[in-house]
Amino acid sequence: MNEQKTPLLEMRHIRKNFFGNQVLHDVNFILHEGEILGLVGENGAGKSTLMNILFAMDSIKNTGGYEGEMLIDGQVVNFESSLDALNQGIGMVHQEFSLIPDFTATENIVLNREPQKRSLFSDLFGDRMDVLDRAKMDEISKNAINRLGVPLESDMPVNQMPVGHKQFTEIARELSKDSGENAKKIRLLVLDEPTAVLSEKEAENLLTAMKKLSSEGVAIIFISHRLQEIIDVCDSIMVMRDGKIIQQVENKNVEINSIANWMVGREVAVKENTKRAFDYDKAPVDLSIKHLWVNMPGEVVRDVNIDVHKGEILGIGGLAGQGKLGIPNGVMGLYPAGGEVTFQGQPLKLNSPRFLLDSGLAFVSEDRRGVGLLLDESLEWNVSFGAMQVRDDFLKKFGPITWRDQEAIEEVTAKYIKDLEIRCTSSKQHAKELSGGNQQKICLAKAFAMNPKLLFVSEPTRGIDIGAKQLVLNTLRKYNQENGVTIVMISSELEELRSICDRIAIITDGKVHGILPASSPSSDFGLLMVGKGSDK
Amino acid sequence: MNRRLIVRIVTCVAVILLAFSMYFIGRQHTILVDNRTVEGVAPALKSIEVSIDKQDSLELYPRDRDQFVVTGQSHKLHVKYTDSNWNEIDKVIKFKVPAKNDMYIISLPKLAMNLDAPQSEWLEVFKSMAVQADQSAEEPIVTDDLSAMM
Amino acid sequence: MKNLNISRAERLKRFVENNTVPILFVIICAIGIPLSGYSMNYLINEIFVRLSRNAFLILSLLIPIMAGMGLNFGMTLGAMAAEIGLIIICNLGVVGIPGMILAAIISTPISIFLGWMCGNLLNMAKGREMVTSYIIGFFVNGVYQLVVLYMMGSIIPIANSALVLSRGYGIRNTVNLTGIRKQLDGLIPLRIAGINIPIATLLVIALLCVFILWFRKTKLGQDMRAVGQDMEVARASGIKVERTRIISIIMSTVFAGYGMIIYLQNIGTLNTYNSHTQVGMFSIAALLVGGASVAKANIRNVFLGVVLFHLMFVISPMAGKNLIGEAQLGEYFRVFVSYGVITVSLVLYEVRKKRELSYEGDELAAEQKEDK
Amino acid sequence: MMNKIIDFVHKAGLPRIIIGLFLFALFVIAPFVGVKLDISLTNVMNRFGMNCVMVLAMVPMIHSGCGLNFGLPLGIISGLLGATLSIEMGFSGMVSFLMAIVFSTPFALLAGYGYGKLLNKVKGGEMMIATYVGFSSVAFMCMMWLLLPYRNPTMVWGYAGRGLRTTISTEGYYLHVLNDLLSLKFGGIVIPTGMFLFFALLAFLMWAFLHTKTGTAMTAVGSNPIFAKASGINVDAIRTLSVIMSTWLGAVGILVYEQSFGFIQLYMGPFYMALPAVSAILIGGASVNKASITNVIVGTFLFQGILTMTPSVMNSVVHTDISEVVRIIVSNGMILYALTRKSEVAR
Repeated sequence: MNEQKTPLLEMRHIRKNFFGNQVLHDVNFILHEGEILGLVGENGAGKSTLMNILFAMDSIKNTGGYEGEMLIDGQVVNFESSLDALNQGIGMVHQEFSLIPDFTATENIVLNREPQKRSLFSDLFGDRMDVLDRAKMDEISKNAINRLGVPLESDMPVNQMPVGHKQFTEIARELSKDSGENAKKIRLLVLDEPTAVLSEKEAENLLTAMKKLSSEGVAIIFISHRLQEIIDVCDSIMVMRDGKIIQQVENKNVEINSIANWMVGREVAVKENTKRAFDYDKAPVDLSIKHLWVNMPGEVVRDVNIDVHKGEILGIGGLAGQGKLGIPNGVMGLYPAGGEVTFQGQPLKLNSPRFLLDSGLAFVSEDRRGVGLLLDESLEWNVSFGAMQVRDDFLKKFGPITWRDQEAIEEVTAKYIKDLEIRCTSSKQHAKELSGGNQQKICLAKAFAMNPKLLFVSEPTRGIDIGAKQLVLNTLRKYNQENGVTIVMISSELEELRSICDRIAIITDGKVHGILPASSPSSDFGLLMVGKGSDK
Repeated sequence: MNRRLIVRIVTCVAVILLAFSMYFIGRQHTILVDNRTVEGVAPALKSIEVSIDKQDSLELYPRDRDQFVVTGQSHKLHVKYTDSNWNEIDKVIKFKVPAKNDMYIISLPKLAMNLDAPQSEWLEVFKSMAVQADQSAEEPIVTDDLSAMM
Repeated sequence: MKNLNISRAERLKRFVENNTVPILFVIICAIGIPLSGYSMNYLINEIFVRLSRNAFLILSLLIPIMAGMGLNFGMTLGAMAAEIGLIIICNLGVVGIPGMILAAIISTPISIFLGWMCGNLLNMAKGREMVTSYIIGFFVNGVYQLVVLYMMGSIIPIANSALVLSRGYGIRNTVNLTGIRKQLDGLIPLRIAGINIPIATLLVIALLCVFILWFRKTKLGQDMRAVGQDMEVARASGIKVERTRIISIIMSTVFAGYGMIIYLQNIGTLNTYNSHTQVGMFSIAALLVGGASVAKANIRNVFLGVVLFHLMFVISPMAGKNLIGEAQLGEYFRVFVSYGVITVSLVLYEVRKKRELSYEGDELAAEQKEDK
Repeated sequence: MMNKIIDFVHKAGLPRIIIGLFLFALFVIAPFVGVKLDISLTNVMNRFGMNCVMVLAMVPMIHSGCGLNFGLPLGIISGLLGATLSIEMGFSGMVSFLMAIVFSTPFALLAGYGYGKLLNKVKGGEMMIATYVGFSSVAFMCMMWLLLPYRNPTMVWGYAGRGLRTTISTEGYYLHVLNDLLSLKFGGIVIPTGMFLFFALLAFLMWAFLHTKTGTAMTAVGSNPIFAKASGINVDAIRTLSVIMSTWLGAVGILVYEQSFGFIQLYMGPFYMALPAVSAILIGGASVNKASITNVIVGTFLFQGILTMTPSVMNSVVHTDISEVVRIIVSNGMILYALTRKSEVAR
């Protein structure tokens, strides 16, 4: 890199906390013109927060802004809104497409920046009565597409395009933003996992396009989990973990293994005394999953084979979007699924939540508010509902009619409030009034009340504070030890899995990529997560 | 921006002017033509043919009264009669009616006295009393939304 | 992408699937016309009358559909504004084309205000715009009655005593619009083979069609389409979503008002308290009969809809009478069909929406099965 | 103190308090403008009794998350079929009323089942479709009333000998069978005890149902359908059940209404019957997805109270009957308020 030049972008001592939760610690980095910077890190490492700061997103402003300085061309900048960032020639392509389905590529590329011609009514009713200048629109979009150097038909509606072309449309839109009157030329492009949805050929096209742009002087921040691509295309690589920059190196002789290591390696080793030796030979297979596929949007499961032994805690990890969440949701019948699943020797009927619950399976969903709770009902209802419907608990007969047994409900709720240290004013309180951690405990209580033989727990610590996290994990561990209940825990946080699980399966691309004992070094898991390493 | 403001003001004014002009152009008046003797002033004409604007002419005999329905304020009254001196008179007289009143009455005998007299001599506002006659025929108010459909 | 080489039978099936409602109506009319015993001449005449009477009203529905707000049941608001305009010109004694123009000018600010209010309320009820706009229609009808039945003649002076109820205030149940009756229809008279063609009215309708076509090419039109397809994407790109939606409702309301004036000049009498209530329902039914859906409608749907729906409307009483000697039955039948067609269209729309949502998933599942 | 008031206002909801105060003011003014309170009270109670079962019919569907039952006319039609069949058979008195319920039940179950299945197909758009299902069924039955082979001369058009009349008197059949049952008189005030008892019975059954296992499931489906699905509940079946219950209650509701009103209104009669019931329960404090028996009682009382008191008081004060307009504005305003509330849109 040309070190003499003023860097295009420099971030100095950037810190950010969300409600006391420090997500960025003193981040410093420099980006030069035309440089491609690969940004890698696990989910929650702080990549998106950093990018949100760069773009002055509302989510940053509304939570108290950030500390530190951001310099562009050596000048300290303070963006008020993402529009300011745009005017400085910074563009971003998000992971989710932001396209209007029935519009053509051109219409999407110039969306809300259409060149216009004045019309008869413009003066009377304002600028919005201007007529679109189709010829200019085409010109802009063709220019942007040419710069990208990809075969993209500008007049094809987006909803008829293959996924890759949608991605190109998005990028072309960012590129075209320098055609505005007061916008500077696009100099920095942030691509957030652009290749995740692309086929190999399309991804190759994209990488070529990126190199082309870089040669024209456009700097690119390339966020990806595909480390090979990072090594192929980037000038330098930056690895983030836990809100810190772990490594920033030039891309010379860097190996995938070391990147993976940087990504997941923790300074603090797992306390060995919490480990237990699980005897797999004595424990029979409890749940056997074969060729499972699940159609859960964003978490598609393709072909999962896994055996869960009785009494163990099995961890399922992996990066977001790889399908780990699809497994419990599919097995428990919340999303269409297929394959063979047997539980204690009995084949399970998929897609029928009732049957699965009757068989003694229970599920604590990752979507607490959407799936896990009746937000507008009392804690009593939330705790007792599942058991009442599935196991006919908390009911009393009154002639031919079965009533709710209010006393039994109150009793069991009180018990769990005490056991799990749920903080609430009374058991009549509505679930929506509780904090995230306490809501999570209610979800656990609901599952426990059903006396399950096997419990799926999905992302049990997502969005709750550290104290509550530890309590939830301890509770699970205790429940497993005391009642001998098999637990399958799905989590994005590897360390969390390592701290309580016996084995951990890593899911990549909708398949089990490997199963390792929890005591294996974290770098091994890291490799599995990014798609490297052996299939056992 | 300035140009825009001007265009908007001009349009607003134009619309308001249009509304007013529509009011004056479309204002409907009933003009009664009357051939009754005005006691002590003017005797009724034996026979008179009148028309207003381009409408079909009416022939009025003494004690006759008829009406023209016109829109707008400036009109031409065309009278054709034979006066007491056996002169054939055929004349077009222009007159104006203010927009605010519905009905006006033209007294032809008074007009015949002096064809060149100002219109105030023979034209006056007519206050109607007969309009409320159809009270008994009033139907009940139906606010029920369904009757329209049946 | 894949549908490049589909068979002819497949294509026919798809055509029928996409045009179920119009095809059904063609069949109803084909059966009904001989049964009714009406002459072709009479029917064609009637179609022209209905076309000139209703097309403008129905066209006013297109803009909110473009903006993704569904069928604007709130178009009755515009109709009420127009009726107030007409009552005022009757009171002022203004007649003819000037009277219609004046009524339109008076109705415009009222329509804009009501449309603005309606748009704001609909923004508060995203996802249930239709039922909300439907209730807004009822609500404003109450306010309209308060104004017309109790305030006119007492608080608002009404000089023309022929308009006022004998009790001294409130407008009569029916207002005679002799002053503007068929004024527009008869402006440029044309008669071909015994069929009256209201050229002037059709010209006005054509003007609105041209406007709508042109409007789709404006920035605002493009924004509306974007908002209609995906509110969030539109918002992310900086389009003022709420404002755009409000404007679409205001435009619809104003046009509905003008449409109502055209409608009433053809009818010739104003049923003060219920002319507007059915206008929304019949316009929507006609549009849907023309093959439009809640999410998609174009000018072709409007004209096809008017022709088919009103043909059914004209023939069904006579057909009912000739079939089982009961004209009343035919009248009930057409009411049933009007409501039925709206119901069916709404159901189809919801079902299709759901099917589209699950479509991608189904495809994926199938793919995975193939893999194994 | 102030906090308590604010708390109360918050709990009861501003519209309810305004309407309550308005009704209270009407009652206070009434004696001063020469309106007899005893007659007014009798009227209010009577209309309360007439309408509350139909308002109760809203509860199951709201509970299961199907929204406001704008399709109530479907239930009403089942009731009308029962009523006309009972009269056709010539039953009289209480038997006639009970037989009407018996006859209407299969229709209500069948119609409710189909209606429920349909609503399951259109989740999210229930209310608009419910409205039009109601309208279409009314229009369809208009044809049926003409065509069905009824013979009883009190019901069919005299001149044609066939086709039911638009209004049929219930006199001689089941007029006032509930009103007069055990009715009490205090001075000028007449309490229609039988009607109240009948409502109380139905309300108790509803309350009891909501406390059973299935009833609990129904509430959960309305509160969070995904939660219910994850808890192993057949969401569609529960929703269908709730629609059937609503439809049946609608059928019984119209029969209670007719026995007090004195006439069966056929043809377009049931057309707009859903709106008063919907707004009554909303006035009572229900929302698009939450309702209780208390909401039914409070709402029906407030709504019918205003409907009864406004014309009499207004007539005496300003010699103008604006009650119809007040009804339209209040009832639709209330529905609008419920539809546009932020908290409910968020779901």
